[in-house]
Amino acid sequence: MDNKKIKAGITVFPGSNCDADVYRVLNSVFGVNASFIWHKDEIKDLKKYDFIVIPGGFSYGDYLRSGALAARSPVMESVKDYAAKGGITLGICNGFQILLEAGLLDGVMLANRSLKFECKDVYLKTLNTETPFTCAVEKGAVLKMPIAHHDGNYFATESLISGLDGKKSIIFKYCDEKGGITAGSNPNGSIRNIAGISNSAGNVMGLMPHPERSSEKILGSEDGGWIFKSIIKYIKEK
Amino acid sequence: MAKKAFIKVVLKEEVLDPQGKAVLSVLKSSGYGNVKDVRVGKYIELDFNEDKSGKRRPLEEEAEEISEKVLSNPLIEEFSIEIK
Amino acid sequence: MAKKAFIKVVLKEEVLDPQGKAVLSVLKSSGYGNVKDVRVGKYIELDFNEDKSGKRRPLEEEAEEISEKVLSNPLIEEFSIEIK
Amino acid sequence: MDKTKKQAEKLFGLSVEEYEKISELLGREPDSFELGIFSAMWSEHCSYKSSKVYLKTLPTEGGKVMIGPGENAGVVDFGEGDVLVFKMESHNHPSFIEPFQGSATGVGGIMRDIFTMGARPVANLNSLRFGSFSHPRTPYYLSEVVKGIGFYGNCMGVPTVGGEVVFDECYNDNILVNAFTIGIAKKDGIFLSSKCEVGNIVVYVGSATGMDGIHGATMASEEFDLKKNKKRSTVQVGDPFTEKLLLEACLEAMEKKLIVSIQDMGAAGLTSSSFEMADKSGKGMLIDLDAIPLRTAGMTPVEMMLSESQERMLIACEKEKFPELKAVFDKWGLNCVKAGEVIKEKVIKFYYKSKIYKTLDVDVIVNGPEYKRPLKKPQYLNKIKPVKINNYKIPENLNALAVKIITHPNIASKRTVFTQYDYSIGTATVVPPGFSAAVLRINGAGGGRNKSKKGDKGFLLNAGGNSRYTYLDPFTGGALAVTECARNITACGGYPAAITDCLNFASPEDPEIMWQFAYAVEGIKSAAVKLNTPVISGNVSFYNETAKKDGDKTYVSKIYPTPVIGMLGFIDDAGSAVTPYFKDEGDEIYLLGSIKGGLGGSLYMELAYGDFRQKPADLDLDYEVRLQNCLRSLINKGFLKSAADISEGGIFTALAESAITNPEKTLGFDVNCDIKAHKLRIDEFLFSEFEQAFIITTVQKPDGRRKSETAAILKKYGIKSEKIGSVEKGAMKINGIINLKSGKIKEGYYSAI
Ligand SMILES: Nc1ncnc2c1ncn2[C@@H]1O[C@H](COP(=O)(O)OP(=O)(O)O)[C@@H](O)[C@H]1O
Ligand SMILES: [Mg+2]
Repeated sequence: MDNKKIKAGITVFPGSNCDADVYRVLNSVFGVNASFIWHKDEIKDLKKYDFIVIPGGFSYGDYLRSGALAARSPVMESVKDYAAKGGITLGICNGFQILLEAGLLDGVMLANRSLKFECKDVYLKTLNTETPFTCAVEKGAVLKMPIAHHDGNYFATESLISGLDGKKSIIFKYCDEKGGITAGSNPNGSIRNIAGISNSAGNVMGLMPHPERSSEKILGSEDGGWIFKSIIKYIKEK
Repeated sequence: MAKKAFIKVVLKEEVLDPQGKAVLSVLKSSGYGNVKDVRVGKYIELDFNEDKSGKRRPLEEEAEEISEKVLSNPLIEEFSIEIK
Repeated sequence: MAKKAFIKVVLKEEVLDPQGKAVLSVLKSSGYGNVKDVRVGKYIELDFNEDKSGKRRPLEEEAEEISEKVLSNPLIEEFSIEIK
Repeated sequence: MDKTKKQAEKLFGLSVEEYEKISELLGREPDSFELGIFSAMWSEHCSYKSSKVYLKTLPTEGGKVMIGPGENAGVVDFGEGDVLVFKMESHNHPSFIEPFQGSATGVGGIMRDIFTMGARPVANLNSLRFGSFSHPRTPYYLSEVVKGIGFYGNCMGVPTVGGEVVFDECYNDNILVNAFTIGIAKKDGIFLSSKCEVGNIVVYVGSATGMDGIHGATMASEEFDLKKNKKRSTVQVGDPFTEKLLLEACLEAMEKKLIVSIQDMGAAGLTSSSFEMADKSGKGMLIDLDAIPLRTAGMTPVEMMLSESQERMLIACEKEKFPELKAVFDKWGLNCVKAGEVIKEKVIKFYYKSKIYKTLDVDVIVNGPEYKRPLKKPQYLNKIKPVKINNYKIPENLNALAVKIITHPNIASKRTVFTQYDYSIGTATVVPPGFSAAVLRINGAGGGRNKSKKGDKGFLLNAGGNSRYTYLDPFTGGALAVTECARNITACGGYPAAITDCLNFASPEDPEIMWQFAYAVEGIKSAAVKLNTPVISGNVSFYNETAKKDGDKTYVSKIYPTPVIGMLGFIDDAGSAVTPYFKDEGDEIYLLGSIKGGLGGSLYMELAYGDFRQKPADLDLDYEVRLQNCLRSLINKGFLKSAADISEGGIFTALAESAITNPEKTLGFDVNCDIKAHKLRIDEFLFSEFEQAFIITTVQKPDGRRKSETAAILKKYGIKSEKIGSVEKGAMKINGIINLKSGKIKEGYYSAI
């Protein structure tokens, strides 16, 4: 199957700002046929898309709570429906926050421990390589990707966490260069160094770091590309 | 007739409040050592149009729904409403 | 004895409230058309140590000073205090 | 003098002469509406009345310049149908009053200047000056300003890729916030404010107008109702979310060809945007004040005209196209209202309450005064002499001093600052902040790939200036700001192309300040001419001074003259840019250029002897051009593994930074230089600043071909290169005098601020 035949939908909310980056990387780096979905558009059924990306940014200025207002916009009803039917849905950064606020993923995002916006490269340990988002990632691989967020301090109750753990839904944890999951490598105070989780069915994932900013050599890392390659692989093999 | 709802949204007690902590440390270092704890929440005013028809559901109900669905995240926050 | 101060910090009436504006637009498009205006402020709880000596200045005074100097920006905000 | 006149002077910032001039032009005394308009348009900020005569002398054409000063921003040709649009602007006073909102709206304002022109902003930079690091208010200003800049830029999705942060007690009472934005557009997609056609409708878009930023002037005008004042604030509050929508809506409307002419509402809001659009287009306007969307009911006409509410634009559009234009702004949830019409007669007619309210002549308002203010060489300069180094005993522990220098707040890493800015959004940042110039590539999103070469075409950005040097020698300081930016760009392998400037000074009414200004501009001019980097835009900020009381004494706290330059450079293949840090153990270290050893004005003189008030070394601009061309040739040949210029903190700092800023490893160096041959004392060698030289590294034992080609290049440009040492593991050693552990230094360098 040609990558061009794979259709990706990228949601655009007022204030989304990583939409263009995801669009460009999917189309020109991975040759996928990606297009935008405007938040107000009455798309009742998203099934023509092979996968959906909710990109990062500051939807509604991140006012009130990050992701809260976008999670309540009409297109999210369609996304919920799409996800319920098993559609592959990836939320990046603000997209992760939106998925949490929309109840598609468990837990909440608090402000970073530093109470500051943090932009830097982090390392991620991949805990589960059997998901649509990580099936091309080498087992236990350490990936380098940038973060850029103010509210990435993931929080959930102990019982929620052990539930996630049991279902292998904790996909990425912040780690050091060598893969050690240490306090020092946690950039925002997130509980158990969690950087990315999935729903229990495994078809919805949110992560704070930006794979689209680390899919080309010239930008210092191609590791983020593994996430997109995984999705493509998964769709092709499906 | 009442047309305003005043809503306080606060973090649940068991949830860590990094902002409150930061304020506390500023207060301590500025000589306000008597302060033991600080919690920072939100205070939201909703101003409603007048109900000319008289047929709308009570403001309490609408404010309650808005608070629950939009203004707060029930996983970490709780709210209280005052109608004036 | 009173040991808690509850402080509301709101933007002055004529100061732009971007948060309130964004919330309003979402409420409108989510079917809450009765809402005319939204203002978002802060709600802060200060918990004080007990005054064992009985010699401290009144809580009101201390809370007032903290609100003015630390919790609010007098250029754009105003506050009100409740002691309980 | 009658009451109104006095009031005009005190409250409206107009001089008595200006007031009389206005009365003469009108043939009567102005009323308060007119006074408000005049005071805004004739203000220093809008009219450049004190600086114009000097700004005119700057080179503004040539090279790749397409549009020079005069529009919202300048435009440079980027090849293959792409253009880059950039400008820098100050927001000093608002940032001092309310650092978070002030710096945020500063960033918002400069971005509007860029997208007004049809360009999508692709990068921000900023130059920040705070009071001394130990001043009790400095941490507050630093943290709030940085938060404000990040808040606005991050939300807009524009990466902040560079800038500078400087601490000096001369800014204790006047912090400086200068913001720079660059955007990209298609050559045929540039929009100007000068294209209004008779019959176009005038459209107001964006946020509603509130009481923000209306200055003391109107506060005190008779129309102002004191009772209303209670809940009022003049601070401008930024709403980056709305600006992001405004950006997308404007670019969409431009793409759909729905806009004839456009102007952002910056300083003096509706007043300057309407009068300037009319003036530049050679037309007039009807403005219907009843149509202006208001956030505060009952605002008076003069308040509407002077409001500096953010996130607003004025557009001229063809009548038939208005519905389509409105549909675009509706989609983005923004106001879009007909607020008037373009007319032939060069006047602006204001309607208010459905009646003609005022008619003002455009030329009279726009052609404000122009002054050639008196100049006087500042007295203090007579005491500024070259350093007589033999009068100073070498400090015993130069190692300890070196540590002090590298961990000084002005030298140490600004990582805690720039990690609060999103610098990686846009997937274009090839070299992020923290090194020398930022390097960005242009990819599918904004432009095309460079088809002739294998890599992505790119550009480089740098901003800076040194006010202490400008204070000690205004001409050299001005020139140095330009050459220093160019050095940073050249050291990456880039070609300097054009500059913008932000000139921050104290009161122009003080002849000594005006003298500083004149010579600093002369310095900028000389360097810009020599380096062929025309000035395509800029901004002047005067009155950066505050009256202070110290006991019974009153004095005026003035900033040092602070010209800041923002420079754009080009590079054919962004991926080939050279970074300043050392790469591998064993690489050979060379000193490229000449060293003079001038310590005047240096950080070393301050820290070692508590006295930096001496004359900085002169700058040889002809040599500078040769040196930079030589360096670029070596880089383009692929011979260099790193290149770093020598700036604050001298050669020691350049070497130390090269060793510890490699993101992958910590390195050191072993340097031995025959300083006697240079006729220098060891401290002069180590710490002299802004030497016309670079620290470069090459592979270990370059082969014969490389050696002879290098020699040929050096000969061609008449530049000397001297091997001074090699890259080592974990220690920094210089001439057996400096001996430090790299790991320790690195720790201090990254944690000092
Ligand atoms: N120091 C300077 N050097 C070069 N050009 C300048 C300088 N100061 C102002 N300009 C130019 O003068 C014009 C008016 O500037 P300004 O009033 O700041 O613009 P705006 O109204 O867009 O804020 C602009 O084209 C600007 O680039
Ligand atoms: Mg402008």
